[in-house]
Amino acid sequence: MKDFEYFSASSLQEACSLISQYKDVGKVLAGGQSLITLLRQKLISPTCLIDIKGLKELDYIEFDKKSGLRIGALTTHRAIEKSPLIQEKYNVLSEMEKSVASVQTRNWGTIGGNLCSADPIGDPAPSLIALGAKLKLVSAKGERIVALEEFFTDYFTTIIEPDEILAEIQMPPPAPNTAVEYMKFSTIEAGIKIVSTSVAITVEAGSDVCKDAKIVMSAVAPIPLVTKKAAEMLKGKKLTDDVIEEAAKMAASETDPTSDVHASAEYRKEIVKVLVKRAIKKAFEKAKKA
Amino acid sequence: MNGSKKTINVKVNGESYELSIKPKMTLLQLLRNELGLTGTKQACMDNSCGACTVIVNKMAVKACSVLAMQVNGKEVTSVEGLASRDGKLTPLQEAFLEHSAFQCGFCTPGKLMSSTAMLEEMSDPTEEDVRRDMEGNLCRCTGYVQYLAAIMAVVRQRKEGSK
Amino acid sequence: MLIQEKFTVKAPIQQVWRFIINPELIGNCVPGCEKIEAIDERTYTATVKAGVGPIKVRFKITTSLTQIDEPKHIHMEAKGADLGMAGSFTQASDVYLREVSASETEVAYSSNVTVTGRIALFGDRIMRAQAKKIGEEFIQALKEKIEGHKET
Amino acid sequence: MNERSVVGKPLPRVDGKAKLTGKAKFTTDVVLPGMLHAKLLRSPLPHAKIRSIDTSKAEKLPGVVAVITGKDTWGIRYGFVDTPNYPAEERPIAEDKVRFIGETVAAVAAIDPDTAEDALDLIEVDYDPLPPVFDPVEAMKDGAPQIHGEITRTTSCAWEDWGVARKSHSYTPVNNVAARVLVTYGDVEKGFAEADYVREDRSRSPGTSHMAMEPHTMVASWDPFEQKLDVWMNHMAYELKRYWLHKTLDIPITKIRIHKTYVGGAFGGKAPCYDYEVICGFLARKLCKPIKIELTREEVFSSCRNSHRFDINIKTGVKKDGTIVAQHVSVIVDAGAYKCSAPVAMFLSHAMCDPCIDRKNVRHEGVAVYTNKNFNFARRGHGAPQMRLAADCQYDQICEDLGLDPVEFLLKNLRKKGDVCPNGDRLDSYGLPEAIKKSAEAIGWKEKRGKQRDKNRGVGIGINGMFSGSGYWPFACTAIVRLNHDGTITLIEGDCEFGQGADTAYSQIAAECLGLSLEDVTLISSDSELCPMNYSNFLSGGLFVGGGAVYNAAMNLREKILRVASEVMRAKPEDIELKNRAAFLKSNPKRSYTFTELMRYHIQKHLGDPLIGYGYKKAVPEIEFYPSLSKGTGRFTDAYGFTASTAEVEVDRETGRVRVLKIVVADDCGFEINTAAIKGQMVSQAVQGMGDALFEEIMDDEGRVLNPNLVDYEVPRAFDIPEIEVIDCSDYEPKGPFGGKEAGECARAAVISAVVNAIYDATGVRVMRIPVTPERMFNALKAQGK
Repeated sequence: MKDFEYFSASSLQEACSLISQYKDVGKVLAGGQSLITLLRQKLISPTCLIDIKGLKELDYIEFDKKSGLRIGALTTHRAIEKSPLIQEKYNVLSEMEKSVASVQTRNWGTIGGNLCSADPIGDPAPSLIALGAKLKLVSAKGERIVALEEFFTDYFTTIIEPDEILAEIQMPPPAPNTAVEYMKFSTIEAGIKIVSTSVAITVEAGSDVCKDAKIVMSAVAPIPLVTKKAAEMLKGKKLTDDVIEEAAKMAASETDPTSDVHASAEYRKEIVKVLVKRAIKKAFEKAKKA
Repeated sequence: MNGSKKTINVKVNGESYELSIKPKMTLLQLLRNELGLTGTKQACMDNSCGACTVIVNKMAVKACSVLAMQVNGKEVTSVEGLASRDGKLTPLQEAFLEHSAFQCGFCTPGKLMSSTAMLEEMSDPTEEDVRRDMEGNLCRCTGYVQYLAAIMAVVRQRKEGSK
Repeated sequence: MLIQEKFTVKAPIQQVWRFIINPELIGNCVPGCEKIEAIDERTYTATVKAGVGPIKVRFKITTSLTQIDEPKHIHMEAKGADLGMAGSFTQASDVYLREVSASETEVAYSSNVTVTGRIALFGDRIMRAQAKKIGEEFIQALKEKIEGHKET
Repeated sequence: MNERSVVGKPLPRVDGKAKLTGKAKFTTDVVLPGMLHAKLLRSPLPHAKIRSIDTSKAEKLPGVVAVITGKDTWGIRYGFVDTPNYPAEERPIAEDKVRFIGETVAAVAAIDPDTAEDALDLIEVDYDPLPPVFDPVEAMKDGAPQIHGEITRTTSCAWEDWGVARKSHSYTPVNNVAARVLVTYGDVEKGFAEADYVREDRSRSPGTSHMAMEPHTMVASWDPFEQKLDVWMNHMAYELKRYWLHKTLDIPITKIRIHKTYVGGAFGGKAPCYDYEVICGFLARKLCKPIKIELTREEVFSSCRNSHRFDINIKTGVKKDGTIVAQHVSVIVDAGAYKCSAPVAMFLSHAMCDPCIDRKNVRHEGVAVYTNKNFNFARRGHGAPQMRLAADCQYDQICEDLGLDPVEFLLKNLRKKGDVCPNGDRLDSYGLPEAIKKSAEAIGWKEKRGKQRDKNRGVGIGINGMFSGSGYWPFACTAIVRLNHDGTITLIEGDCEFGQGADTAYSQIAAECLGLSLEDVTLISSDSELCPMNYSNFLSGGLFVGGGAVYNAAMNLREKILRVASEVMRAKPEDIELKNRAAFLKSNPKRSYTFTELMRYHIQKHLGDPLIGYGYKKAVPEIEFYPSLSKGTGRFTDAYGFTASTAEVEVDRETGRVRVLKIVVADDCGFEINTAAIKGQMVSQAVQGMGDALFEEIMDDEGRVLNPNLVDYEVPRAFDIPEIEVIDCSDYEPKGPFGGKEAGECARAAVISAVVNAIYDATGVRVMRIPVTPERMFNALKAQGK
């Protein structure tokens, strides 16, 4: 590991000022669960780190019936997983968090750090996108809100500016007659994801008709992939097995995966079909009861 | 100067230390190289094996992926801090011994720290909870069965004790 | 890592050939290419910026055209090293041209890339994806340049 | 001694408290004053000439103490196999040529690891790439790139040193063939002619990592005044390592001391001599400073030994009733850049088959081929897992073809207790029939086999046999048992504790022999200066040979104590019993003398002799030298361990993912010295075998390892393990200590076959290439329209 200068920010304001000062040579340390490995491998060698992990003001989970859920960016994965509030209202997030790395990583790693590292196999992004998450980005100059769906641009790359900090993740209140399901596929249980998907289904109350749908997949493109056609096709339809199967096939056709040691591109597409199908079915069943 | 030393205050296994360290030092290096607490092991270098697990403020974390600077003002427990100084093992250590829950012993400190933190956090975990929570601790020797049994024995023991 | 692609360009084979044999022209199609210098008729050097997210590398690349069978085939060997010493790569490529019609040429290339050093640590998953992305951008640029060239 | 109070019990391990409190010293924990750290520069190319190496920039980096290259270590050779026919060809640092990605080309010693690593970036190597070859079949073709020129031994070879009369001769490998083996017995052609049914299949096993938790590490310190090298290292038997350090560094063998450290897992991967070990010793002596080399996990995957890649073609002829009458096996081993143990692995793939099944007429041929890839060594089974995959899966298919039951088929073709194998090994203990029956029963074979395909579930069976040490060099052990003032004993023996439980088992053996409790044993082990000669602990010889030596030593002391007691008590030795640090009359237990009293008496009366027992044991007493690796003749081992394993799996047909529901391991390891440790060994192998069957594989692209880390090379974790049932099918082995024999290696192979066969039962699709990853299964299901 190369030497670097280290700053620990004591407030968000200080963090913003530090980061605007060192934006060209510094990196923000939010939890460091992937950053420190990169530093050790000398794949990146910033001259300074700005540690924001200790910022209590960005560590919270709050809910309001009207505005929905707000999660501070420095909330740990474990806190989200164990939050009774989230288990009750956004259970998919709690379930999804169980798939994030290991307990040790979830104890120290933060949701904001995870999103900003923008690993396309990351667990949280698909579910958060399916829940309609927005992000609050702040800098010394001000703040802006962006949809998580628009956040990622490429492998490990986001629209965040060098002087910005991700401060908060916001989600609308749970929609009625809606369920969100997260499913992943890996060789070993805690293994690297070959494919994962999060599906949100809203049904017309008391019917089998899909009112709204969102299908997000990871590990099949440089960024979490939101299907256009597949979700659109479901809308207004009765969700029979045939329709669901058709949508899953469509989702697979929208992916552009690559081959690697874990799976070939072709196989990933096959798994997308199965996983999306299963996730839609499960979300649909739950949405009918929701 | 870039990389110049900084001072931290940290409590390790009950002892308070004021240390001057380079910012790039990881918590693992702090324990092993600065404090000579070599019970905490390094086995993967990329946050995937759990051999370096220690407890920071009651939470199990991987010491290879935390900077020493980040534990400034915090309490760290490593495997050396489990048994009492006069040689009394914790119930978990006793159970590991009784169930032959380890072989080569290289991942054992990490497993002990993870399971110690888990049993602090969860009062009555099921076997599935235990298995899931121990996912982050790789073991090549034991095949996991005997050490999961050891943890479950402590869970049962505790339940019976509280009755 | 073997990369194979095949695509057609709407231009006569001779025009495509003249383009790909010219380091300046072809170099400008390589994403991230900063500067190209010819050492001799068959050898040139280039500096190419690449990277994934926060990881950035600048390769100094030397390419030699070791076999030229006008207008059908070129064999190239390239070696590149990161100026920041994060790693290096070697690449052996064959480009084949085939006349589809008087105004259309099929370009087939196969390239064997070996990446070494720390950047290889980054993993097979990302390396392949990056190679694919660079390839796609390259083809896009090549088509635009040749086909655009024809119109002017 | 009929009632056993210490052996045969699940006693807590003697290394337990140290390992549970962080006090246990591993090599990685060794820190010496003034210690430097060394890092190795690895070749980025699979095959290239080294034109020149410029180390000047690296040497100038502040903190760098020395940089060495192949020029410094030119001519040094070593290798696991170092025989007159196959002289050693490994070298610590590449000289004029690199042969695989990851080969060491230079080493830097510096004040800290980061500086050493930074300096690696500053070494400039000018390579001239040569065409590489990665596929063994391609490598054998005329005109393929030749990986080795003439192989010349610069010193005497290892076998010469141990008394083989022939001298090693230089040779030039032709068509990259590193070694061949041909074992035949019976009349194979006649056998096939008599067969009613003949089947031919191919199987493939990949390279896998031992993945011991402690990455390979060594610390060496040179004392310039004593001209002595002190070493702390990862090993499985110090004699082997010390021999190679002595040989490669030309230091007298007694001037090298390997100190005891606990070793963080081995599984075979830490037995052979490594480049970094020679370099570590070399640098320590050159710089007169302690040197530590800790390899990274990536280096462990890319530059340390992995398991052997095997392609096997197997042809078996059977009678209608399933009786095997002939077998022809052709093995191609992709050896990698250096042969290491490839000649042994090919031979063992045959040798482990013979005690299991009587195949009557056999031709087993093998070829190990050099390729431009990392090279290999034994991993828990050494050739047997690869061979069992081929054989057990083919037997399973033959049964399917002929409508036979695989369990019945195996039972029909087994050898019998007391049988003598074609090479002369006698099966004095043979628990395999019972293991097969019990493992089948435990998985519910009768109710389940062939009856659950509609539920995508199936069961399968696999078997294996494994030696208990063999004639590799002397492969003998010695132990000393000292009687102490207070009547306790100090056991001194050399075996290394790498997790298998040697320290505990041997202490139990010694205690039992002398009527003591485990707490009465002080152990000195695994130190080359303090302990007597010790070649065991690999080749599965630990308990049988090393433990056997301990048994003999303790019994030797027992005899001595009984003799003194008989003198003092004026009774016959057979009328005296030893218990609780005392000798007493069986007929009148009140009449007793403590060991302390007996020792004092003996010192006074017998010239100061304080009563020390010593004992030794050789793996195969009847043979003078070694079995022929290339012809497979000669005695091989004195006892085999056996396993039968069954498994139940469920296959997700949509994705191809296989879930193992249950694994049964029924093992005959002779008498179980420590029952908890034996269970640990069996569970361990069940889980490793499952990983092998389903997902472990080192993948490479043109010789570059693509998954050299624990994220991309996946091994089973806590949540992946199925229900595991271990059944004790021990058959008393008369030659083993208390009847014990091999326990640590046999089961893994049987588990792999059991899982792969269960997949067939669940799906009707035969996959004989492991690992059966979800994608491979998916494609196989698709290809066969299922």
